[in-house]
Amino acid sequence: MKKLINQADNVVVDALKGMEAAHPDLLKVSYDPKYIVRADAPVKDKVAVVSGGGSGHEPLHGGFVGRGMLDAACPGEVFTSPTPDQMEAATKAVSGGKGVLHIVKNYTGDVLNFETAADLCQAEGIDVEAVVVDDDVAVKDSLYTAGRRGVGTTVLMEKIVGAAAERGKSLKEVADIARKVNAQGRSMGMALTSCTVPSAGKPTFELGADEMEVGIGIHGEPGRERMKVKTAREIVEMMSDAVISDLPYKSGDELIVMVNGMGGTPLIELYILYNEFAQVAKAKGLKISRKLVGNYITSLEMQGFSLTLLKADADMVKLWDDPVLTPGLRWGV
Amino acid sequence: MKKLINQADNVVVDALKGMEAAHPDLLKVSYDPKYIVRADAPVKDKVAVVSGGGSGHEPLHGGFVGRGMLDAACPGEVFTSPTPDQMEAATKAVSGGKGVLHIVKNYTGDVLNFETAADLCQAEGIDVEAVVVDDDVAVKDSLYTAGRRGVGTTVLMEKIVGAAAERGKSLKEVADIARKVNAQGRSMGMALTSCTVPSAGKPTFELGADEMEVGIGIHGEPGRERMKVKTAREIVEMMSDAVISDLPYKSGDELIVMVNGMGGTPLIELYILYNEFAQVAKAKGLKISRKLVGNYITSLEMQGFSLTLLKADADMVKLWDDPVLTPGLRWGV
Amino acid sequence: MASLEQVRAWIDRLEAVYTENKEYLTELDSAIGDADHGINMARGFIAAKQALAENPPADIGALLKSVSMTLIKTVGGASGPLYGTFFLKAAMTCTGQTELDAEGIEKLFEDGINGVKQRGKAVVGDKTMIDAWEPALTAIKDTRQNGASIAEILDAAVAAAEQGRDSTVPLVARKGRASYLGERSKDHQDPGATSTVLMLTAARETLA
Amino acid sequence: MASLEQVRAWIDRLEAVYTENKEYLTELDSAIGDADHGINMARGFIAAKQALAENPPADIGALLKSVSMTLIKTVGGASGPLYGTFFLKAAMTCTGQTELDAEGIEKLFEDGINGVKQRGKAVVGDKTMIDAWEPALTAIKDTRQNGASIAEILDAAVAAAEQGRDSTVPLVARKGRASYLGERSKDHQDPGATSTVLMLTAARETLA
Ligand SMILES: Nc1ncnc2c1ncn2[C@@H]1O[C@H](COP(=O)(O)OP(=O)(O)O)[C@@H](O)[C@H]1O
Ligand SMILES: Nc1ncnc2c1ncn2[C@@H]1O[C@H](COP(=O)(O)OP(=O)(O)O)[C@@H](O)[C@H]1O
Ligand SMILES: [Mg+2]
Ligand SMILES: [Mg+2]
Ligand SMILES: [Mg+2]
Ligand SMILES: [Mg+2]
Repeated sequence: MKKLINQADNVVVDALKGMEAAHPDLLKVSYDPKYIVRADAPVKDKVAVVSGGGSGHEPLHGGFVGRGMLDAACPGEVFTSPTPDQMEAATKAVSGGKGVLHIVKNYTGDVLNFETAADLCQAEGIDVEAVVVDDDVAVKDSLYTAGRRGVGTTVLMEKIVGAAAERGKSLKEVADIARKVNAQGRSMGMALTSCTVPSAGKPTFELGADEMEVGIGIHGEPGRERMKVKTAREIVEMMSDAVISDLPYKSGDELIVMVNGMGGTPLIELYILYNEFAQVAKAKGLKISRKLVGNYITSLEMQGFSLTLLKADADMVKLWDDPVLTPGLRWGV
Repeated sequence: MKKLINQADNVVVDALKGMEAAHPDLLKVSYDPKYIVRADAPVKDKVAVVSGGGSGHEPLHGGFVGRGMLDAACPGEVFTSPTPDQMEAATKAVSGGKGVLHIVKNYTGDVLNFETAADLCQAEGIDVEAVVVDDDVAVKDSLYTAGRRGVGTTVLMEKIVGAAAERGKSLKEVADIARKVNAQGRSMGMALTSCTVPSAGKPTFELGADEMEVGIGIHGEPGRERMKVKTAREIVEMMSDAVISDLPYKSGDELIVMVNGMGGTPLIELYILYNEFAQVAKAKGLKISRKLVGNYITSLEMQGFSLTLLKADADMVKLWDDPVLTPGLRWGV
Repeated sequence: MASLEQVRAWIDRLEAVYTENKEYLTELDSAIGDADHGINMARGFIAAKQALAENPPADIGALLKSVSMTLIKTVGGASGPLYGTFFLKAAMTCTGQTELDAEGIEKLFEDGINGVKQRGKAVVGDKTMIDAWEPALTAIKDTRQNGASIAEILDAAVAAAEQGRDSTVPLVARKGRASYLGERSKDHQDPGATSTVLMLTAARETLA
Repeated sequence: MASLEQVRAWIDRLEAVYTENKEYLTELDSAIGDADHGINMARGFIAAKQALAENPPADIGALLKSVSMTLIKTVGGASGPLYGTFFLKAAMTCTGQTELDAEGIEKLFEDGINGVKQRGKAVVGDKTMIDAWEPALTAIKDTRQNGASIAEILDAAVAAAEQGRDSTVPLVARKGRASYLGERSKDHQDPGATSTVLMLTAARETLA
């Protein structure tokens, strides 16, 4: 394992120190328990938006803390859900009296830990609502399983919901928007190479020199199918089919689209992939209103990408366009 | 070789199409010859800033086209200088009557091709000045060689000089600022893994499982020294020493700092590296006024990073803070 | 009777067991999860042992509560809240006690295991730690009713849990991270069921 | 005398030669450069040949000018402007001509090579294509003064260029991308000097 780190067990703390040093104007970092809050927290009379999850997906979530997006993020160990004490402390630190929304990616660990945190906060009189993101079409949805994983839609949700909160909407309104984003968002990912969890010291999985894993999770969880590598066009067509047919997205729909790198994918490739998706969208009559092309929800140094589509009405697009000022996403300021 | 591409020979065109599809509000793309110009080009009565170089370093240069930064970028084949016809056409397309500045990274090919382009443009009455960036301290400087390579300072120069042009400064003033940035900027890079040029099909160099290459160029050119991998702290200390002692940067200096990923380095590692540099800077009395942490001048999928320091006076910092609206860098709008 | 010291020895033993089996459990989790189960368990029990050393609790309830709080704060993931709940519920049945007889041991596991079931909502056959816990609970209750000793009870629990752990191999996961794999989760042993067997084995070695 | 057709055959031959040697030249450039020299040369001469086929020029000057323009537009890198300059300067000495005698051949190479030298500012010993061009030029002038034929002149040029190419191996590069390597550029043959030898060899095969 070659990584630009000091000690495998210290990567989360060392990276938090780097974020604190780099962005003192945008955020503050607590180390025990670990959480990041926006520099001006708590913001009075605003719903606070809190998220969190395992580390290794940067800029998600810490890089999205700031005006117009998250009030706080709780980083777990690499690929491991954070713990309730972090979430409780972060929630208290940002609570502005108008309630707190927890954005939770649908993994058993994240759900259970956020549940405990919500209980603890509610016991202390803070109004908490949780919204679970489960947008990964690679996973079969079923009442009898843990359901779908939460992936790319989380990024779009944090932006849109953060804007709604900034506009002064109530906790119920903000939570409703979050649920709508989740209902209308779908994603799928693929990988050319594995990631290596620092403390594990070796790649999570092995792929042959001509193989790819389609339907990969953001923690290197195996996907739908392992197959021979194909061209960017074939891969995008295959993944678009899976994502588009799931909701389904229909001709005339307006979309916010994200072509997201997994951490080790060069930008030149992400643009090649975006070009292929733009052609698919055109052929299907889908209108791309807004888009992100870059690394937003990653899986350490994994090479690969994910595609996220969100059916967005005019209100959602307005919230999307609202100013945002975070290390990872910035416009309008 | 596993890459998310269609055909090795088409990566540049396919990626250009992706950029055109993704950013029609910011830029326009010409395919024959290949160049990218800002959407509102030519801007009347403004010095135009043009750069270019081999592809594979995205977002440099095309991702920096837009208001407050570059007026045009000329992408060559992967790691190969673009040709004078591209530069000539781009220069004409953005010339607003106040002269055009060419920002050239110091590689024989880039320098020669830009020279020819400047001759062609001047013959047609366009006032062109060229500034060469040669900031890589890994390479010994000498009158008798090709000199130092142009690397990270290029990004900072494009931002600062773009702002100066936007403020309406004359070609001479803009060129003087560019030369000052180059004089006060220094960089050095390192790699944990090689990149693979798509048309070559195999890694440019091989590194052992416990080796790194220090002083690497952005085209996978071998560096100063191959050595055993060290910790982030040791690597940053070693590279900081080389960069700081070169100008030299002195206690009390105000800096713009870039910790730049080579394309395959996860953001969590870049923050770990930034933390180490912040500590070095503190110990040496260097003041970090502004910083970038992310992928700005890459080398395809190479894992590694580079460190760039720029001694910046108050005027430079003001230009840095001016609004910029490009795919790769955006603030103030 | 199991003394406060013995319960403390159980936790100390678990620290050693999970440290030894860190790679093995992580390996199992690589195949159908995210390669962290061993790391999570080792981190949690290193912290739990340390917390007990720093603030030695005066009774078994307080001890198990301390373990629970530490696990919840340090493990994360799915196993953190689940094992955390186990020790929390177990602690509540032992409040103020300094030794446990066979009935006490039964209650400890019964309440603990029921807590895990309620928390995770998994049932036998879902390919989770419940596949080890549930048969262990049945074995504990059956043997206890027949008047068995703590040693006999825990022998039976370990044997049943081992069978349950082995039964996870052919299953398709329906809960936890492995469920995302669908059919591809077959032919792999569940890491959580494996760590549960280790927990019971350590109990057998220390509590009886 | 070398006819317009022979000059055209030279360029067509170069297309074949650089396509055949694409990997070899790229390999040499991997060691001390950026792994593209063969790709660059092949791309340039495929385009140059095609341009001549699409618009067959009526004289040698026009033909060499077309080659120059195509190379400048398609090769890029350092070798594009350098070989582009070679053909541009060579073209200027042949304006309007449809055949070249020995003196014409001498002028073609003399002006071409001097163009490359002025453009790149390299001297013998810098480990560049000049290490092949310069001794070739000396050989061409020496043999021509002694009244040699075109065949004899080009034989001498090839032999001298080959020696020059081989002489680059032990050198430390002082120009071009290899110069960034300092001492580490030793013990490698310069790709540009190698492509220059190929250009002269093709000239010998077609112009005499
Ligand atoms: N709903 C559940 N109920 C009971 N056990 C579960 C449940 N979900 C997951 N598990 C157990 O947790 C184990 C995984 O733990 P761990 O790897 O530490 O957490 P994570 O899956 O969050 O990375 C699984 O092997 C399984 O036995
Ligand atoms: N200043 C120079 N003068 C003459 N030849 C040069 C000079 N710089 C480089 N070269 C030649 O160019 C060759 C490299 O060409 P190429 O690989 O196509 O361009 P690049 O170095 O831009 O990738 C070198 O091997 C060398 O012979
Ligand atoms: Mg986990
Ligand atoms: Mg090149
Ligand atoms: Mg796990
Ligand atoms: Mg080259």
